[in-house]
Amino acid sequence: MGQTDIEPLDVAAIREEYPILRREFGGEQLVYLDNAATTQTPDRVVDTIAHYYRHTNANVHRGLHQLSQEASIAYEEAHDRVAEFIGASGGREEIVFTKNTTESENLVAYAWGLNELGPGDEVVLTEMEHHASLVTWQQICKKTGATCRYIEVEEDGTLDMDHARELIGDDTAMVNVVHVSNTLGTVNPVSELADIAHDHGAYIFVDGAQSVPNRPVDVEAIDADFLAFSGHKMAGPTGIGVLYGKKHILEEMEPYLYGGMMINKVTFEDSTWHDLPWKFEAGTPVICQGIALAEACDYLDDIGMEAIRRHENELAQYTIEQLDGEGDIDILGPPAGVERGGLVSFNLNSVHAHDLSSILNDSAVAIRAGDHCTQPLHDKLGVPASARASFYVYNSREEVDKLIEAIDDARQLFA
Amino acid sequence: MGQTDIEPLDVAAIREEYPILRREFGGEQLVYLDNAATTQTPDRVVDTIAHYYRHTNANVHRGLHQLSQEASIAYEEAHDRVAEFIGASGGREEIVFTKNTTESENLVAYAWGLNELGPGDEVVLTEMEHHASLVTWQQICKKTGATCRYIEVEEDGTLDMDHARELIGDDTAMVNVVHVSNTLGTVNPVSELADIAHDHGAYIFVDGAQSVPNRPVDVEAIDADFLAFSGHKMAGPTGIGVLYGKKHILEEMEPYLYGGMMINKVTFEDSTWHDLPWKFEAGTPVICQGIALAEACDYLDDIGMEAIRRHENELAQYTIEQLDGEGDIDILGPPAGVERGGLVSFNLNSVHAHDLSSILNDSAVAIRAGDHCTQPLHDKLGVPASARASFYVYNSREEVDKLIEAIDDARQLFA
Amino acid sequence: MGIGGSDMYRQQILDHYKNPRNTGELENPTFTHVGENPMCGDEIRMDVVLSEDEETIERVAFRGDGCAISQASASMLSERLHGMAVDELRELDRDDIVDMLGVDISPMRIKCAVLAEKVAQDGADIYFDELDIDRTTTED
Amino acid sequence: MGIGGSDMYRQQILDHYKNPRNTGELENPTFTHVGENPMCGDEIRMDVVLSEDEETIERVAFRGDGCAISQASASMLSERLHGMAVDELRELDRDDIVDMLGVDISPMRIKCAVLAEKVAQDGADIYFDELDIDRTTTED
Ligand SMILES: Cc1ncc(COP(=O)(O)O)c(C=O)c1O
Ligand SMILES: Cc1ncc(COP(=O)(O)O)c(C=O)c1O
Repeated sequence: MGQTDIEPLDVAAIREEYPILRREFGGEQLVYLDNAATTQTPDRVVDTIAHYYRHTNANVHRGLHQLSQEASIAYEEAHDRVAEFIGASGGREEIVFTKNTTESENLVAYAWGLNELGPGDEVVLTEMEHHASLVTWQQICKKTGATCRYIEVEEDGTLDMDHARELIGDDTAMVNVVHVSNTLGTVNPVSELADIAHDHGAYIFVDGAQSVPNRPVDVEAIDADFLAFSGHKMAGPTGIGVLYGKKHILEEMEPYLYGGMMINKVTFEDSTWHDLPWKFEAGTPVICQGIALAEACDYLDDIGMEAIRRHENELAQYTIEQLDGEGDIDILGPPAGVERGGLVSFNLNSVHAHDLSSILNDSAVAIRAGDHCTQPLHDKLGVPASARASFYVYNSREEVDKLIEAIDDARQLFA
Repeated sequence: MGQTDIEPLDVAAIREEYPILRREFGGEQLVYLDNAATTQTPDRVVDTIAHYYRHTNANVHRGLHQLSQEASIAYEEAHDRVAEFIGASGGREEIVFTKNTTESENLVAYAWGLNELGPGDEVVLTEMEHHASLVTWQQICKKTGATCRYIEVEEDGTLDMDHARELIGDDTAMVNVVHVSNTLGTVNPVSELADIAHDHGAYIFVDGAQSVPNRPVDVEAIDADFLAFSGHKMAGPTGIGVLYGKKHILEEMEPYLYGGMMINKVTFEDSTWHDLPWKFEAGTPVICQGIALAEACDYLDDIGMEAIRRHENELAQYTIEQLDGEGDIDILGPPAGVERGGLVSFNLNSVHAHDLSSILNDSAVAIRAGDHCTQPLHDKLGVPASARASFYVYNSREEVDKLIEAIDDARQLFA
Repeated sequence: MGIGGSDMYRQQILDHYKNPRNTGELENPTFTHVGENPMCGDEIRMDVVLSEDEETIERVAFRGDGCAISQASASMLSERLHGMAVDELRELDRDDIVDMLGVDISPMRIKCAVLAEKVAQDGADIYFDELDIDRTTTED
Repeated sequence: MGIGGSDMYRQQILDHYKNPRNTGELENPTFTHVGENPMCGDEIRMDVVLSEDEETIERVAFRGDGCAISQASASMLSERLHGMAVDELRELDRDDIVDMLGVDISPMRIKCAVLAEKVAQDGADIYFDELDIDRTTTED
């Protein structure tokens, strides 16, 4: 089946499952374009959550009663489902549920970084890393005496791959790279970076927070050692993140959080650890959230990840075209025509991003304004903040048109 | 108003809000007595969750659009509500949302323990600590060279307070004590232990996982420096825990997880931290779970925490009386008549706890069997496992009677 | 619908944003202080000259960069501070600033609105009480 | 309703639990191995004597402590192993054990059921392949 057989999304049908999109503010219907921050949750995922609490809620792993068995099996199988979603052939043993992408980054930074890094070791990041990885590795490097280095971002929003090859060397222990930039929209060549990292015996950690939700991601095709993403950015609930790790690496890693469920044998003097992935899930886990995330994976696969990728890129390209008109808008990241994630960050010359977002809110157009958790990148670009419109499966061109109109209102107001 | 004015719980009315309690297995109606593992979730909390996703779901803290404002305010106020629930006059600044009690313990162990403990320092625990605190402090002590010491548990399930006074000395940096034991049901004298700890300049961490759900807890009356508990054990959702900390202590503590939201200013070289409590909540937080937990607090306060305490103790006492009859059952913890949390752990001489739980499941009676995450305590008591029946607001004496009948069936089967 | 949006940008605010009053620096200010709103990137620097008895504000100037709310608030405050008793400045609170702006400020923008006030107050506190504040930052 | 409960405790299992066969120790066993199920506290120790050509199991004895499923499974397995080819032992799997027990085993109890089998197999593996297994533990 060729690529051309992929149907565009039936946005009208998809929207049916999202009552929140029918909300009105001041008589205007909500135009929700803040999906890179968090996506909305379709009825079938909300129903899964409510059904869980109303019918099978129980603690997992150890209970011998029926409810606990049901909850345990559903929770364990959720790991398998997520493994399948990202092409992890090792199944549940390679999937750790955390509370968000940020915790997934910290898990590796604490469990691996704090134990393995030392003076002389280098962690290579990119200038477009999100604070989730940038601050984490920066601080773990400070604790261990290792050094952080940053691959430069070019004018056109892409990574300087020559610089990458220069930075990644035999002292490199870890390369952490964002798959799709949440500020620039850039799709980074993670598989090429994985090869470079592996050539030098380094691990590669792919921040998939903005890629797993909106394109097919296959960890084994990329050859990622670690991949992190969040449920709340992919039609799932808040309070769950995922850490994928290659089995042999996770096996060798020390645990991270200590407590119940993650142990094997405990005495007053010492403890031994449970098998993967439970070794990394201490305490009562994010049971309902895990089960709901598996449902979100089903939901997204039913729509089709390749179709979602196209939809997102098309909306982004359309937005860039429409924004370009007046010549008073700077667009961050790759120019029109270059594939990107479903988001566009920009600045309207005369209007501060925060003012713009406040004014757009009057027309019920919800965008984000700020540094999008990439302060150092904004500093480099010489802007304190930017406005960002970001899309998901339920967004349409008509909504982009409303965005453009609302921007025009702001332009008038500040003229 | 005297204590005697407190009405017993209207269990029949309460049960209306729990459709899961109407489930039947093999024609028998579920008797859910595994509440110390996790409690069931009333409709109003489930409705709060569903309403959140269907009406106000958005990322918090930074969004200037209406939805984000609604979600932000609700999420921030949830901290205030939880502060009020446990008598923390500092409000939201003293309340950190984590994913469970276990993470709350680890937060302090990592952010305070790893930085402050060293050889010669001592962490004093009790022999009845849950793995959440026992394994955590044990492992942090191993990393830092500090030493763990354990206050002994007496025959009658109480702490040996002379031993406590002996162990807690000027080398003690932290005392971690479980408020209500999840295995023995013992209610520990945490306020007395706090005084002893403070006399020696040590902090006291109270594990409130089994106390906050079922009795009035006032952190300031106890004078606890830290208190931890879990949403899923108090009619709230999975995926949320709470760490209470005295403001001045939290202020001095280093951060724990790094990433977005918890920062103030970030450069490629270094970062500074946000105010309390956000400094300890990295990444997109447990938004919906926090809002639902606040609803659970409202729910419990509507019933009345003092009434819940009585209800729980009465069911536990009634269970002990009923179990005592045949003389072939060993009950763990305080003897009949001594106030305890709403749980009873026991062993039927002729039947292994796992077999008992499996057989009880036939009568749709759900109890827990195992070590209840207190392996070292079980080792000390000389039993590999125990059976545990634990109660919540919706349990009745009739359900205890069904438990007793089902135990009798097991007794016959194994006779 | 909630507060925010163009309600927040009534004529007066836009006017002060587009034509800020009292911008620039003062020679020999009695005190000078700088503040920022790191999340937004708003920055304000305020120079204040007091009367000889140090009880009254004689002149104020500010420089800044940031959103319309933060900059208009600084401009309007600079006008109000003129001739104000120092004690009065030190007692200003969030409500006074909202009153001064004459519009409802959405909760998320309050820190933009109060930045200038905090800078002026912290400047006075440092000067009179020798407080150890390096740079003012407004957070929630 | 799900599997588990008294379905799992049919006559045969209870009989083997109450009257376990082949308990105790063997003199000069060809190999001995110990295993446990730490979460449950089940423990099994198995002694095995092989034929001279080391191809057939001649005698088996076990000692153990734990739930009815784990102990009955050990007792029943000890009977079956009698005269079994070593190769056959090494190929036994979870399904064989469930067949042997003749009841459905709930997923949470599988590790109890297979403990004895794992102990016998690991004992053989250590003996023949000089594997470095100290103590067998069954986890999911
Ligand atoms: C006394 C006690 N402490 C800590 C915990 C751990 O709670 P959680 O599993 O929610 O982290 C529990 C519950 O299992 C408990 O009973
Ligand atoms: C690229 C990227 N990485 C990491 C994160 C952090 O995700 P979370 O806030 O769910 O931990 C985000 C989202 O904010 C992101 O866009």
